[in-house]
Amino acid sequence: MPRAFPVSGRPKEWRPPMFEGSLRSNLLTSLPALALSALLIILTAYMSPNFLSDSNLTNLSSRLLPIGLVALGEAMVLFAGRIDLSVGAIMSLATAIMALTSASLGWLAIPLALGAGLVCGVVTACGVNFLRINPLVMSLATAAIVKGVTMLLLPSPGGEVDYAFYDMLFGAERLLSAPLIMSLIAFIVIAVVMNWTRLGRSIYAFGSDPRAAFANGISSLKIDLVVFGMSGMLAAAAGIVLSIRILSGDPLIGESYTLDAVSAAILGGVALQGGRGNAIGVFFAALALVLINNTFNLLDIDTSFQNIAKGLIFILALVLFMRGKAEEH
Amino acid sequence: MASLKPANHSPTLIAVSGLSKSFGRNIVLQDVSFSLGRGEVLALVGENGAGKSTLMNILSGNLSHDAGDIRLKDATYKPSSPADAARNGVAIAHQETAVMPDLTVAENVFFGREPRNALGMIRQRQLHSDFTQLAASLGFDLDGRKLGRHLSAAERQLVEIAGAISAKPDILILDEPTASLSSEAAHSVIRLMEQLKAQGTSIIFISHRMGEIMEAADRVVVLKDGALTLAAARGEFSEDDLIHAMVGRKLENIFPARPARENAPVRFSVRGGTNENLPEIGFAVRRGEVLGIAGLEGQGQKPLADALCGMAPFRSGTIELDGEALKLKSPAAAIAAGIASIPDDRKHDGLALSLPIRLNMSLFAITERAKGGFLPLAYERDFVEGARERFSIRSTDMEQPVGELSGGNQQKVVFARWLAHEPKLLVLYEPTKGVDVQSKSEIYHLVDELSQKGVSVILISSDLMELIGLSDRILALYEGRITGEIARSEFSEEKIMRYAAGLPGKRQAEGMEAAHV
Amino acid sequence: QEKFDIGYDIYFSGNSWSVQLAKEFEAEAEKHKDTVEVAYTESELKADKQVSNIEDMITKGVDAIILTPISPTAVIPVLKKAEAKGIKVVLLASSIKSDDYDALVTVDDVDFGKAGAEWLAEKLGGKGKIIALNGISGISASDDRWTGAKEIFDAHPDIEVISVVDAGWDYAKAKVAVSNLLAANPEIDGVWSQGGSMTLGAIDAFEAAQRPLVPMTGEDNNGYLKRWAALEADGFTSVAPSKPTWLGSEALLVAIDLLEGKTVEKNKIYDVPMITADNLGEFKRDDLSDSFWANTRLSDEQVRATFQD
Amino acid sequence: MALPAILTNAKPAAATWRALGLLAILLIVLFVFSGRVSMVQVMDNARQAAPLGLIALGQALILLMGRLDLSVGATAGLANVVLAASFAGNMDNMATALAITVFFGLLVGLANGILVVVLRIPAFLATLATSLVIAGAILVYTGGSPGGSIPAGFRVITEGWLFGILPWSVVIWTACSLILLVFVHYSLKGRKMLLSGANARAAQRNGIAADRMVIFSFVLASFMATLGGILLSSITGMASIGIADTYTVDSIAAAVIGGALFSGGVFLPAGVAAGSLILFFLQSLLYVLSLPPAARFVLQGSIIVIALALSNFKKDR
Ligand SMILES: Nc1ncnc2c1ncn2[C@@H]1O[C@H](COP(=O)(O)OP(=O)(O)OP(=O)(O)O)[C@@H](O)[C@H]1O
Ligand SMILES: Nc1ncnc2c1ncn2[C@@H]1O[C@H](COP(=O)(O)OP(=O)(O)OP(=O)(O)O)[C@@H](O)[C@H]1O
Ligand SMILES: [Mg+2]
Ligand SMILES: [Mg+2]
Repeated sequence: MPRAFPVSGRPKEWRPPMFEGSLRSNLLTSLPALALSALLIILTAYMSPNFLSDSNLTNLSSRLLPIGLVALGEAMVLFAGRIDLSVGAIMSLATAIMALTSASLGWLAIPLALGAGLVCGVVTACGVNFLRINPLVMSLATAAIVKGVTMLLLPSPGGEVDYAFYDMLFGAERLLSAPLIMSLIAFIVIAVVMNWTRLGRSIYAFGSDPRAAFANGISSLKIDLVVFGMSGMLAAAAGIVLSIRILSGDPLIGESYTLDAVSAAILGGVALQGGRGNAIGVFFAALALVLINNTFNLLDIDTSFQNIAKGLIFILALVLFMRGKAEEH
Repeated sequence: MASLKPANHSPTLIAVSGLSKSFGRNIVLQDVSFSLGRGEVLALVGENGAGKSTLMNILSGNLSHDAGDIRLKDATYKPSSPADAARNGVAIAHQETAVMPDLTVAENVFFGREPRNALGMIRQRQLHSDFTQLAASLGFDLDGRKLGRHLSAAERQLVEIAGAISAKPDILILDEPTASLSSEAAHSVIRLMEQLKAQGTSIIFISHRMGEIMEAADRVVVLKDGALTLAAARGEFSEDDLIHAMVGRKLENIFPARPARENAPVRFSVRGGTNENLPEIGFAVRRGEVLGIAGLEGQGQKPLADALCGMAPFRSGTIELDGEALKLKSPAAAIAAGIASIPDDRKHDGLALSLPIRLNMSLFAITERAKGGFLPLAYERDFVEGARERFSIRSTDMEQPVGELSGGNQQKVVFARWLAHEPKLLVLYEPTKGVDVQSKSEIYHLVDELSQKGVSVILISSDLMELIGLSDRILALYEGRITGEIARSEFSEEKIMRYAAGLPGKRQAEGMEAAHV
Repeated sequence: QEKFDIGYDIYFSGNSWSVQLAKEFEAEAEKHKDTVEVAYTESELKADKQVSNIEDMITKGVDAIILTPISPTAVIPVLKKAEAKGIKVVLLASSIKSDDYDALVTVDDVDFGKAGAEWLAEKLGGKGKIIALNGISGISASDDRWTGAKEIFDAHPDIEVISVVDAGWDYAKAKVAVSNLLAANPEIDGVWSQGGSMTLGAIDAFEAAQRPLVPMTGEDNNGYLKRWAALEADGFTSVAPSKPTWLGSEALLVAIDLLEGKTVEKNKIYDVPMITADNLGEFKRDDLSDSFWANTRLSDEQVRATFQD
Repeated sequence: MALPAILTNAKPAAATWRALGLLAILLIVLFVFSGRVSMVQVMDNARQAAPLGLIALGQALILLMGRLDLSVGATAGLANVVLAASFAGNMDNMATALAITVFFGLLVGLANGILVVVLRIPAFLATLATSLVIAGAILVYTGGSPGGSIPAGFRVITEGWLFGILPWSVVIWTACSLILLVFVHYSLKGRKMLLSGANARAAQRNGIAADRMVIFSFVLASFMATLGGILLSSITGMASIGIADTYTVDSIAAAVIGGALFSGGVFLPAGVAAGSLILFFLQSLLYVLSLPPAARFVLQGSIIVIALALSNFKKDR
C-alpha cells in the first residue's frame, strides 16, 4: 500500500462547503429567488387585503403554470450550457395546434401538440449537434421557422379550444388547484431527475465542461436531444395551458415568454455558462415574475411606470444576485 | 525500424499496426505499430507534437483513425467514443483536462459508475464513502466533496488518475500523469503504477521525464513526427537512445554551463511582501542571476507568481527594482516596469487559443514601435517569422491558430513574446511543464542567454532537475514563506526537499533579508 | 355618495391610434371624476396578460370593466366570472365570440375594409391591378379589414390583387415593400391600404420611383390628410375610412349608464365614418400634429398635450 | 503566395467568402424570379439595409469581445425618438439634435459597460435589462405617442445619391465598415481588443486592460446602434415606438451569418455587411414571389442554418 503523500500543503482559499456534494451547492443557488418571491408576497399581502383571497391565489397559480413550465424547460437547456430561444415560438405553435385540432381530436390534440414541441426540440438539437451551430443562433433559426409554420397554420388568433378543458384545468377556485399541483409535480420531478440520476448528473457535467464530459464518456448528442427535447415539450405544454386559458390559438402569444423563461431561469440561479443551478430556484423565480404583475395591479401602480419599474427590479435583482458572474469564456 | 519482439513477453493484449491519422493536410501519425502485453508498462516518448496524445486519444475513443488496425484481445477494436472504449476496458487519464468543474471530486471519479438504488437514483452518501475508501487505497490526499473548479493542477491530475483506475480497466492510459506533480507525488504515482501492474493491468504512460521512464517502463515506444523511431523492451535502451530516437541526434548539454555571478548588484527585491495568500515574503535577485524557488505543490508558488506579475498584488511591503521603489498594482504596471512573466497555465493565462500565432506572439514586439496607434506590420511579420525559426516552433505558418499547436510549441509562443524587448526581470512559473527535452533544452539555453545579458530570472518550479541545472541560488518556499536558501555549491535534491518539507533551513527568518541576497 | 369603481384595460400603447383611444377615455373620465374612480391596467397586446389584468380587477372588486379584447375568445371565461359577480362589462372597439358582456361600442373592421375597397373598385371602374397593404397578420383588426376588402375584390373579377403585403401599419416598412413591388411590376393601378402611415409610405415610394400616383385608400390620421390635400392639385384621389377614437369616451358613458341602471343598447356598432374629397377640409388640421386622428372628441388643447410636434 | 504584411492582416476570412457567396446566390435567385435586377435596385436595397448594417457592425464588435448586446434594437429606437423630438422638424436644430441623440446612445453603452464590467453581470442579461428600461423610459417620456419629425433637409442622407449611383447611406455604411476594419485590425487598440476578446484572462495577465476594452466596445456598439437609429429616422422621417425592436435579433443573425463567433476574437466587417444584405434581399425576394409573410420567417431561419452549416462543414473528429 503506498503511503499517503501531501498533494497540497494546505488549501488556503477553500473551505469544505456547508453541505455535501455538488447537489447541495446547487440548492444554494435557489436562495435569492426564494428571498425575492417571499419579499413580494409579504409586501403585497401587507398592502392589499385581497392578495391572500382564494380567488387571487388561484389566479396566481393559473399564471404560474405556463411560465413555470417554459422556464423549467429553458433551465434544463441552460444546465447543459446551451440556450433555447425557440420556446416562445413553440408555445405559439402549440396554441395553434390546440385551436385547430382539439375540436376534432379532443384529448388527442394534447399529445399532438407535445409531439410537435418535441420535434422542434429535436430539430434544434440536431442543428447544434450535427451542424455544430451555436445553440443561441440555431434556436433563433428554429424559432423563425416555427413562427412561420405557425402563421401558415393559423394566420390570426382564433380557432377554438373546448370549454371542457378550461373547466378541467382552471375551473376550481381553491388554493390547491390543478395548475398549482401540476406545477409542483413538474418541478419536483425535474429536480429529482437532475440531482439524483445519472442522466441529471451528466447534464450538469456536460454544461460544466463539454470537452471534459465527452472525455468521460458522455454523448453530446444524447444530452442535446434530452435537453432540447424536454424544453420543446415543456414549452408545448406551456402553450397547451395557454391555449386553454385563452380558449383559442394565437400565433404570436408565446413571443414574450422566451425572454421571460430565460430571465426566470437566470434569476433562479441557473448559470448561463451551464453546470450550475437548480429547478427549485427556477420555481421561485417564475413565481416572482408572476407576483410582480399582480402586485402592480393590486397596488394600482401607474401603468406607464410599470415597464421601467420592472426593468429596474430586474437590474436590481441582477446586481444583487448576479454580481461577479460575468462570463469570461 | 525496430519492431517489438513478442517472444519473451506476456500474452499480447493490444496490438496496433500501421496506424495513421491526419488533421487536414497535417499528418500526425504515420504507420505506427506496436503491441503491449498483459501486466506491462509501456512508456510513450516523443517531442512535443510528435503525436503521443493523438495516439492515446485514438485508443481511448476521443479521436478516430484514418488507416491501420487495432486489435484488442484478438478482436478488432475501433472505439466510437470514450464510452465505447470504457466498455472495452480501456480507460484514460487525460492531462488534467477532463475534470468537470461543477461536480465534486467524488462525483468526478465515479462519473457514470455511481452507486444507485432500486429507483435508479444516485446514492450520494455511498458515493462519497466509496470515494474515501478508494482515495485511501490509492494513497491520494483528496477531499471528495471539493468541487472540481476549486482544485489545483496537481489535484486535478490525481482525480483523473483515480477516475481511470476506479474503472478497473484492462488498459490504463496515463497522458503525462506526473507533469503537474511534485517529484515526491510523482514517485508515488510511479509506485502506484507498479502496484497496478502487479494486479495485471496494462499501462501506457506518456512522460517527458527521463528518470521516470527509465524507472517504470517495461517497454518504450518513441515517436518522432508521427512515425515510430524506436520500440524496445527494458534493458534494450538507454536514456541516450531515447533522446536520440526522439530528437534525431544526441543532445549534448540539456543545461547550459553557467559561471557563478555572486558579485553582481541587486536588481530586484521584495521585503515583507504580504497579501491574503502570502503571510510574508522577502528575497532579492541580482542582475543576471537565476533565482530558483522550490517547494511542494501549493506552498505559495502561485500567489507569489501572481504578486510578481501584478495579477494579485502585494498588499504591503516594499518592492525595489534597480533601486527604485515600485508598486506592482497590475500586470500592465509590472510590464511597464520591465517585469515579464510566463504563467504556468498557458491555455488560460497565456494564450488566445483561437487566434493566430502571429497575434499571440507579437503584441509586445510591436507595442513600442506603433506609430500614432498603428502597427508596424512588416516588422511584426519579420519578428514572428524570426521567432518561429529560432524556437523551431512546429506550425504550418504564422497564421495557424495557437490552439492547434502541441503544448510544448504553445509554450514556446508564450516565451517568444518577450523576446523583442529584454525585460529587466523574467518570472518563470513552471516554464517547461509538458515540454519535451529538446524544447526544454532550447528554453534553458534561452534563459541562460538572457541572464548573460543581465536579465534577472526568478524560476518557480517543481522540477528539481531544472532548478538545480539552471539556478544560481535556490530558495525554499513553505506555507508562503521562504524557509531556506541554498547556494549553488550546495545544491542537492535531498537538501532542497528537506527545506521544502518545512524542516529548518540553514538560516532563520530574522537574518533573511540580508541572507537572501 | 359612493363613486363607481371602474377598471379600464389599455390594450396597447404602441401607436398613436391606441394612445388617442385611451386619451379619449381619460378625458371623459376627468369630466366625471365626481362619479367614477378609474384603475388602469396595461396589456401590451398580449391576450394572456389581458386575462390576468381582468382577473386582478375582479379581485379588487370594481363595479365595471372596460376593455378592448385582444383576442375574441381569451377573455370569455374571465368575463363570465365578472358577470357572475355582477360586474358590468363594456367592450370597446373590438368584440368577442360570446355574449358575456353588457355593451359593445365599436365600428366594424370588416366594414372598414369594405368601405375602402368599394371606393377603390369603383374608382378603377372594376378593373385593374392593385396591391394591398395590411397591418400585422395575426391581429384581428388587420385580418378583419382584409377579410372585408377581399370580399369586395373577389366580387370584381377584373380586379387582380397582385400582391398582399404586411407592413405593420408602418411608414418605413410600407415604403420598402412598395418600392420593391414597383420594381417588380410595371403596372400597378391602385393601392388598398388599411393605414394612413402605410399610404404615406406608398406615396413616397411612387414618387421616388417617379411613377405617377394612382388611387389609394388611407385612414384619418392628420399627417395623411395633410399630404392628401397637398397632392389633390396633382390629381391624387383617395378616401379615408375611419375607426374613430371617440369610441373611448363613448365606452365610459355607456358604462356609467349601465351602472346607473339605465337600459342601453347592447351592441352599439357605428357606421364607418368616411372622409372623402368632399369633406376633407373639415377634418384636416394644418395647425395640429401629424400624429393625431381626425375623428375625435378631444379639444385642441388636449390634442396638443398628447401629440406635441 | 506570400501576401504583403499589410494585406495578411485584412485577408478576408473563409467565413466572409461564404457570406458573400450566399449573397451572390440570393441575388441570382432574385434575378431569375423577378427577371430584372438593376444596379439601381441593388443599391436601393443596400440603402435601406444600411441601418441594419450599422447596428450589426456594433453587434459584431460585441461578439468580438465574446459578449452579446440585446439592447441595440432599443438603442436604435431611442435614437429615433430622441432625434425626432429634438429636431422638431427644423433643420436649424441639426447640430443639437445629433449631439443629444449621440449623447443618449453613448450613455446607454456606458451603462451596459458598467453593468457588465464593474458589476460583473453577464452581458446577455445586463443588456436585456437596459433594453427593458429604455423601452419603459420611451413610453413614459412619449406617453405612447412620440412627437417631432425629421426635416426633409436631413433626409437627404438616406434619400440622396452620390453621383446619382451611390446612396449616401451606403457611403456612410461603407465608411463605417472600413474605419472599423482598419481600427480593429491595424491599430494597437484594436489588436488589444482582438486579444481580450479571444481570451480576456490572458490579455489581462499580459498587461492589456481587458475590462476597459469591454466598456469601450459597448460604448462603440451603442454608438453604431445610434447611427443606425439616425439613418432609420432619416428613412422614416418620424418617430415611432418599437420601430427598431427586430434589429436586435436581426443584427445577431447578420453578424453570425457574416462569420462572427460567440467565443469572441473574430471581426469581419465585410461578412457582417453581406449578412445584413442577405437578410434584406430575402425580404425583397418574398415580395417579388408574393409569398405570405409567414414564409419570410421560414426562409430566414433556413438561411441562417444553411450559412452556419456551411461554415462548420469540414470539421472532423
Ligand atoms: N484537432 C487537431 N486539429 C489539428 N491538428 C491537431 C489536432 N490535434 C493535434 N493536432 C496536431 O497534431 C500534432 C500532434 O499532437 P499531439 O497532441 O498528439 O502531440 P504530443 O506528442 O502529445 O505533444 P505534447 O508532448 O506537446 O503533448 C501536433 O502537431 C498538433 O498540432
Ligand atoms: N481546437 C483545436 N484545434 C486543433 N487542435 C487542437 C484543438 N484543441 C486541442 N488540439 C490539439 O489536441 C491535442 C491534445 O490536446 P490536450 O489539451 O489534451 O493537449 P496535451 O498535449 O495533452 O496537453 P499539453 O498541451 O499540456 O501538452 C493538442 O496537441 C492540441 O494541439
Ligand atoms: Mg500531448
Ligand atoms: Mg502534452
